[in-house]
Amino acid sequence: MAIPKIVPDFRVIRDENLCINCQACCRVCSNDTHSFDQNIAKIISDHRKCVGCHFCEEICSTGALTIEKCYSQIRENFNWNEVDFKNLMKQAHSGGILLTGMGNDRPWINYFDHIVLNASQVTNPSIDPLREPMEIKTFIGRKPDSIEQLKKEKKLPILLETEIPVLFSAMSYGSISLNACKSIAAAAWEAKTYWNTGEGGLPESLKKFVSRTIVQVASGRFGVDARYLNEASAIEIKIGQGAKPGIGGHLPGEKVTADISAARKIPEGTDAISPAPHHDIYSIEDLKQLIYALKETVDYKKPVGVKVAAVHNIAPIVSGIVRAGADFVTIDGFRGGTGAAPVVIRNNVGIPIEIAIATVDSRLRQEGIRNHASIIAAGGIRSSADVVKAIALGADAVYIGTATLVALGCHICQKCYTGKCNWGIATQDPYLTRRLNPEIGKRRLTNLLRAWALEIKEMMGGMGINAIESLRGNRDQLRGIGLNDKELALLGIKHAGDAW
Amino acid sequence: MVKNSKRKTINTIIAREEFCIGCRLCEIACITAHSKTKNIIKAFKGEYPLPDSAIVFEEKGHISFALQCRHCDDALCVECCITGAMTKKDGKVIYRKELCVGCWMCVMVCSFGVISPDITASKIKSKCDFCLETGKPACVEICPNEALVLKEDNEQD
Amino acid sequence: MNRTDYLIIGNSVCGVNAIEGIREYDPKGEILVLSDEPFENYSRPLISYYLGGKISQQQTRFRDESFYSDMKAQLLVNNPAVFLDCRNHEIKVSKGRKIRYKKLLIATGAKPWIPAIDGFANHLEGIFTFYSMNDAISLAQYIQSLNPHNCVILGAGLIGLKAAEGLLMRKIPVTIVEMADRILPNTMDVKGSEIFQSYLVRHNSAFMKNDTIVKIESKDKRIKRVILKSGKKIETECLIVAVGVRPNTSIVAESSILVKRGIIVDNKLNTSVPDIFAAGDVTESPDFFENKHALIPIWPVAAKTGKIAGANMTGQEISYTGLYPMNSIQIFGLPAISFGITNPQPQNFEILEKYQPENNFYRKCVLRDDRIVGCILIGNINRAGIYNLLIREKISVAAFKKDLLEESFGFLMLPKEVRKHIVVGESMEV
Amino acid sequence: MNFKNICQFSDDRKVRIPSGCGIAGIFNKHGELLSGEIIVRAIDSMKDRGNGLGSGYAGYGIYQDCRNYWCFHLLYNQATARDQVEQYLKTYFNVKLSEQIPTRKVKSIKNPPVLWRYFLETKEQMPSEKEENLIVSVCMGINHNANDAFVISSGKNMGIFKGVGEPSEIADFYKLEDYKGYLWTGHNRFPTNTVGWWGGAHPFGLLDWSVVHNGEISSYGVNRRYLENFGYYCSLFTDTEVITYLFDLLARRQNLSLDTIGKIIAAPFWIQLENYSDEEKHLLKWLRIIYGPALVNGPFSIIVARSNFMLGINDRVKLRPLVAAEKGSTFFLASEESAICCMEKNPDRTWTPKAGTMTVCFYEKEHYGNSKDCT
Repeated sequence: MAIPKIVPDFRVIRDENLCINCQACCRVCSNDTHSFDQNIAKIISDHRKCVGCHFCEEICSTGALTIEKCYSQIRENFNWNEVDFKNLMKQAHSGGILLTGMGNDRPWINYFDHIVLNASQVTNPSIDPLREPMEIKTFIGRKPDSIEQLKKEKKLPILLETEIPVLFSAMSYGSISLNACKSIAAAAWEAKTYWNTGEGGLPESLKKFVSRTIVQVASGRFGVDARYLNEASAIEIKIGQGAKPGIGGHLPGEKVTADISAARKIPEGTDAISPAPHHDIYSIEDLKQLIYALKETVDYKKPVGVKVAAVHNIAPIVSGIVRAGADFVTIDGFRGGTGAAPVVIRNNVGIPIEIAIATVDSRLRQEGIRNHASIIAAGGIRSSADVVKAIALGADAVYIGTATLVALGCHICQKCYTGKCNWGIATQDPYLTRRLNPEIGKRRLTNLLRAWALEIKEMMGGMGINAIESLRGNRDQLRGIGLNDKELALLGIKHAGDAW
Repeated sequence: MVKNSKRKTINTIIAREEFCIGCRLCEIACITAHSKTKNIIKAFKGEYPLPDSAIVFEEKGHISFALQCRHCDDALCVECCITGAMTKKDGKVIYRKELCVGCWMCVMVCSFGVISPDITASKIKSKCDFCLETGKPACVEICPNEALVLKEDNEQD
Repeated sequence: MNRTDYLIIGNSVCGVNAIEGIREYDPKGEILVLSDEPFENYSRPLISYYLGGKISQQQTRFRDESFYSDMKAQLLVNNPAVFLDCRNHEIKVSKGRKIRYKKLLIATGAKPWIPAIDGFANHLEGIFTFYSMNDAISLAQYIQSLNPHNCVILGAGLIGLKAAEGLLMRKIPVTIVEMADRILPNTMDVKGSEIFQSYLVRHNSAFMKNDTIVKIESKDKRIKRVILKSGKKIETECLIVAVGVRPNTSIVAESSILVKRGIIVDNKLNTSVPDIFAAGDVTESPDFFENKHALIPIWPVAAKTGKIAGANMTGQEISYTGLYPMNSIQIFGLPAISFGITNPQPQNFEILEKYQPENNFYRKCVLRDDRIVGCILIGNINRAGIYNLLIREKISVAAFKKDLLEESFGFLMLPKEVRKHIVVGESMEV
Repeated sequence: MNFKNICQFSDDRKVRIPSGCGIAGIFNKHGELLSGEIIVRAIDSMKDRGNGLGSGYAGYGIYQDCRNYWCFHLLYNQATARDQVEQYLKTYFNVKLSEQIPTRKVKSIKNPPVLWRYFLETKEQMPSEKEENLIVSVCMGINHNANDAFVISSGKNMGIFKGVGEPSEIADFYKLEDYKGYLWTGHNRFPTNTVGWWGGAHPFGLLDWSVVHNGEISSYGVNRRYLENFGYYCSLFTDTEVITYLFDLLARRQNLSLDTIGKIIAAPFWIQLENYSDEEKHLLKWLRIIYGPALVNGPFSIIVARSNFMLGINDRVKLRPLVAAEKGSTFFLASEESAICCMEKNPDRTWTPKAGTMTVCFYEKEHYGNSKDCT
C-alpha cells in the first residue's frame, strides 16, 4: 500500500550556521529522523519521522535545531480542522482504531482556568509563610465522626499521612520505564507523599519505597498477591481511568520483559490484557465484596480506595462507593493521561474533574458522609494553583500524572503507545530507558513538589489560611470568571465580583 | 605519621554506563574546552586543526560510556614516565607535551586505557587536564544525564 | 662526620622516587643522595633518544630543575659510596669522609655486563657499553669525530635495539649480533621477534643470530674488526656491547646483607639488615606471579619499589605486591608493548594470538586458569594498560576470551559487574 | 418601614461583612452582680475600634426573677412578623411573660426595629438536652424562615442587647444601667460596608451561649459546610454565628471539654506537637484529623460566655489583640488593656494570653446560684 498521504506534523529546522555536525541528534532520535550523509557531510532530517518530542532540540549544544509545527496546507475550514482531517486520513490508510497517549487535548473548557482565588486585604491579614508556620500535612482515609466514636473503635483507623496533598498518580511499570518508576517512588519517599504502582505490580527494586506506595488492584489483577497487598501503604481498586473510561488496557507481549513479567507475575512475553470491567464487579455490591475481601486480606491495616473515571453520574457513584466501604475515592477527570487509548475515547468521554469534585463533595456532605472517605482528584492538575482550587472545591488531595512525567522530561508528544519515548519514560527499550537517570528524575520531582508546596503555602497565606484543613472545601475562597449560572451552581462558587 | 599531601579533595570523573545515552556531547565539550576560542561554534567552524578529545568513548549496542583520566592517587603513568612529562600537580595528572618522547610507558600502565598514543607524532593525543582553567570539567558539565559525574574522594587526613 | 635522616645511594629513577616516597610522609627529615655520576638528574632510557639526536642532553632530565630544592634533598654528585658499615649506620665516601644515617636505601641499580671476549681491553677505543649518560656522550663524540662507516652491536635486546635505532637515526648502518636465535629474546615471542626483525631489516639493520663475538681485533688502540663464532668477520670501528645488566651490588659485598644475584629484599623492601632498604635494579624482589625473588630490571619496578622503600623508610608499612616484566618499545614508529610471561612452555598455558601482517598488527595473550599472565601488543597498542590491569587484578577473562584480541578491545567486553567495579569504582544505586 | 431599611436588612443577612471590632467581658465568679454600665465604659473606651454601625452587650444574671424560664429576645423588622412568631412559639412553649424590651429614645438612633422579649417554658417536661435541642431548632426555624424576625438571644437568665449605633448610644437606648449581671460581654463593631442591620450586631447568642468576636474567619467556608453536616444552618453569614455553633456542637452536643475545644478551634501547629507527651500527641493528632474542618483560621480574638464561665481565645498566630486581667473574684477580658482599666483601675494581675490558647474562668461552684447584688 502506498505511503499515507499525510503532511508531516512537524518540521525540523536546522540552522546550518550553527550546526557543527556533531551528530548528537542522529544518535539520540529513536525515530531515526536525523542521519548524517557522508557524501555531502551534512545531517539530513526527515520531517515525517519527527513526533515533536523535542529531545534533539534540547540536546543540541549549539541550538541549531528548532522543531516547529508544520502548518498544513489544507484550506481553512471550521468544521474540518487539521486534527480531524489527519486522523481521518490515517484511518483511511490503516483501517484501525487510532491510538494516542497522554490526556484529552481538545479545547474543552478548563474550569480551573475560570476560577480565581481570594487574598486578604485590610480586614484580614495575609500570613507570610516565610515567617509563620503554614500547614499542608494531609491525612487520607476514613475519619471518625467524633473523638467519642474514635474511642469506641477497636482499631485506630489507618490513614495515609502526606506532607503535601499531592500524590503521584498510578502509572504502571510497563507503561513507563523502571527508571521513571524509580524516580517517582524515590521522590514520593523523599517528599513524604505517595506514589501508585498502577497495574504494573511492585518491582523488587522499588520495594524499599513500599511504605510510600499505593498498590493498585485493577481488572487484570497483575502483580497482585497477598504479599503485594500487605506490603503497601494502601490499596486502590481501579475501576476506571479518566483518559479511557470504560476501556481496558493492553500491554503487548513484546514489552513484557523478564523484569516486567516478574513484577506483574505473568509469563514473560505474554500480552498483559486488563479487561474493560472487573469481571467480578458487575455492580456496587460486588465492589463492596472486593473492598472487604481486600480489607480482610490486609487485616484492616491498610486503607482501601477505589479509582473511578469522572462520568455523568459521578456523585451518586462515589456516594455508593463510600457506602460500600472505600476509605478513599480517586476521581479521574477526562483530562487524565494514559499510555495508550483510542483517540475517540480519550477526546470524547467523561467530564471535567472540577465539576466532579464539586458535585461529589457536595453530595457527600449532603449525605453527612464526607468524612467517611477522602477524595483524591486526578486528571488535569497542572500547577499548584490547580491543586489549591481542587482542594478548595472539596478534594482532600490530588494525584498528578502528566505533570509528573513533564517534570521528568516528557514533552507531551502523545506517542507513549509507540514505546519509542525519547525521554526514556514511556518505553522499555534499553537504548531509551537509560535516558532517564532516576537520580535526576527524583531530584526534579522533589523540586517540583517543593516548589508547589511553597506556592500552595503562598496562596494559602495570601488567603489568611495557615492550615490546609481550612482550605479544604472552602469554596468561599473561589470565584468564577466567565461561567454561567449553572456552572457556578455546580461548582458551588460565586462569580467574581460577588462579595462574601 | 601524617601524609604530607598538597591535595585536599580529589574529584574523579566517574562514568555511569547505565545513564550514558551515547550522545557523545562530552567529546564535543572536551574539544571545545581545549580549543583556542573555547566557543563551540567558533571552534568547530573556524579552528583547524581542532584538538583531540581526551575522552575514550566505548559503545556497543545500547551500552556506552565515556572514560577519561582518573587522575589516580598513585598514578602509574606518572611513576613510569621516563621524561617527567606526566606529573602530579595539585592532585591532577598533568601532561607536558613538550617533554614527551613517545615511549608509551604511560600507555602501557594506564589501567583505564585512557592515554591514547599518537604514533606518528610520538606524543599523547590528548590528555584530560580536568579543565584546569575553569575548574569544572566540560564533559561533566555538558553531560545531559549525569552519566559523567564528579565523585569526591575525601582525603582521610 | 655528616649525619642525615635518610641516605640514598643512587640517583636514578629508584632514588628519585624514594625521595618522593619519603616526602609524602615526612616533610622535614633530612635526605642525602649519593650519586657516582656527574649529572644531577637524567633518565637512563632517554640516552638512546639523545644518541639519535632527538633530544639534547638537557632534555634527558626526568625531573624539573627545582626538584631537589623542592624536595629539600641534598644531592652529592660524583660521590660514590665506597664502604658500608652496617653496625655503625655509616657510609664511607671518597676521601675517607663518613656519613651517618638513620635509614639507608641502596638504589645502586645495575651495571652493564661485559662477557669475556678475546682481545677485549678496557683501553681500546671504539668499544662502548650503552647504559649511562657517559656512555651515550662518549659514543656520540666518537661517532661525531670518527664518523664510522658502520657499527656492530652485540646483543639484540632492548638496549641493543634502542642503541641501533639511535645510530640508524645518525645514518650509521648497524649489524646486530645475537647469541639467541631471535631478537628481543626476553621481551618477545618468536612471532614478535620476527615482526621486529623484518621491520628493522627494512630500516637498514643487519642481524647475525645464533652467533656471538669471539674475538676483537684492534689497531692503534682502536677496534678494527670483530670475529664471530661463526667465523664471519666484520670490519668496524665501533662496537657496542649490550648483552645485559647485572645488579650493582659492590657496596654490600663486604657487609652482612644477604645477596644472591641481587640484594634480597622482603615485600617491605627491607634488606636482611635493619634500617637498610634496597630497591630497584639492584634487588631481587618478590615477583608477582610466584612471589619468588626475581630480578626485574625495569623502570616501573624501580619507580614503584623506590617509592615504597622511601615511604617505608619513614615508618610506613606499605607492601610491595610484586610486578612482572613489562616493556614498551617503539622502534622506527613500530610500537610494541609486552607484559609478563610472553613465551612460555605451551603445555600449562592457553595461548590466544592474532596477526595481521598488512598493518603489523599482532596481539597475543597468554592465559593460565583463565587469567592473563602475559601479553604482547604490536602495531596497535591502544588501551594496552587494560591488559596490565587484567593481569594485575587477576581478573578472570573466561567470559570474554574471544574479545581479548580485538583491535577495539575495551571495558565494554568485560562482564557488567567487573566493568562497573572498574569503571565506576562502586555501584551507585539511587 | 422605609425602603432603606429593607435594603439594609437583605444586604446584611445574605453576605458576609468583614469587620474590625472591640470586645470586652467582665465576670464575677462569685456571682456578684454588677451594673451593665461597667461594660459600657469598657466598650465605649474603645470607640475607635468601631464606626458606629453596631454595638451590643450580653448580660448574665439579669433576669433573676425569671431565671428558670427561657428568655427569647426578638427583633422584628415589621410589626406584623410578631404575630407569626408568637404563634410559632406558642406551639412549643407556654409564654410566661411577653413584653417589649424597655428602651429610651436616643436622638441618633433612627427607626429602631421592634424589640420584644419572651419568658418561656416548654409545654412538655423533657430532658434538658432535648429541651436545648428544641430551643436550637426553634431559633433556627425563626432565623432561617422568618424574614422579618430574628432571635437575638435564647438563654435562661441572660439576654443580649444590640443594635446599630455607638456603644454608649445602644446602652442608652436599652437602658443598660438598669440591669445587673454577674457576667457582661460587650462588642463594638467596625463593619467594612456602610449598611448595618440590628441583627448583625454582636454578641451573637444561642441558648445561653453568647459570643463576641473580633476577626475575620478565613476558614468560614469550611466551618459553615462542616456545621451543615450537623444541622446547623448559618443564616447570618457572620463569623460569630459560626463560632457560636461550633461551641454548641463541640461543647454541648459532643460534650468535649473546653480545653479540647480550644485545641480544635485553635489547633497547635504540627511542629508544636513536639512539646507534648506521646499520649497528648496522639490525642491532638486525632483531634486534628477528625475536627480539621472545625479549625478556625484567620485572625480572631473571641470572648465566649455561658452561664457558668467566660473564656477568651485567640487564633494560632495571635493576629488580633486580647488582654486578660483579674481582681479578686472578678475576671476581665478585652481587646485593649485600657478597656480593662475602665472597669478596674488596679487589677491584681494583667496578662496577654498567648496565641492559640484559651483563657477560661469558671463560676465557682460554691457560689453558684447565689448571685447577689453588691453594687
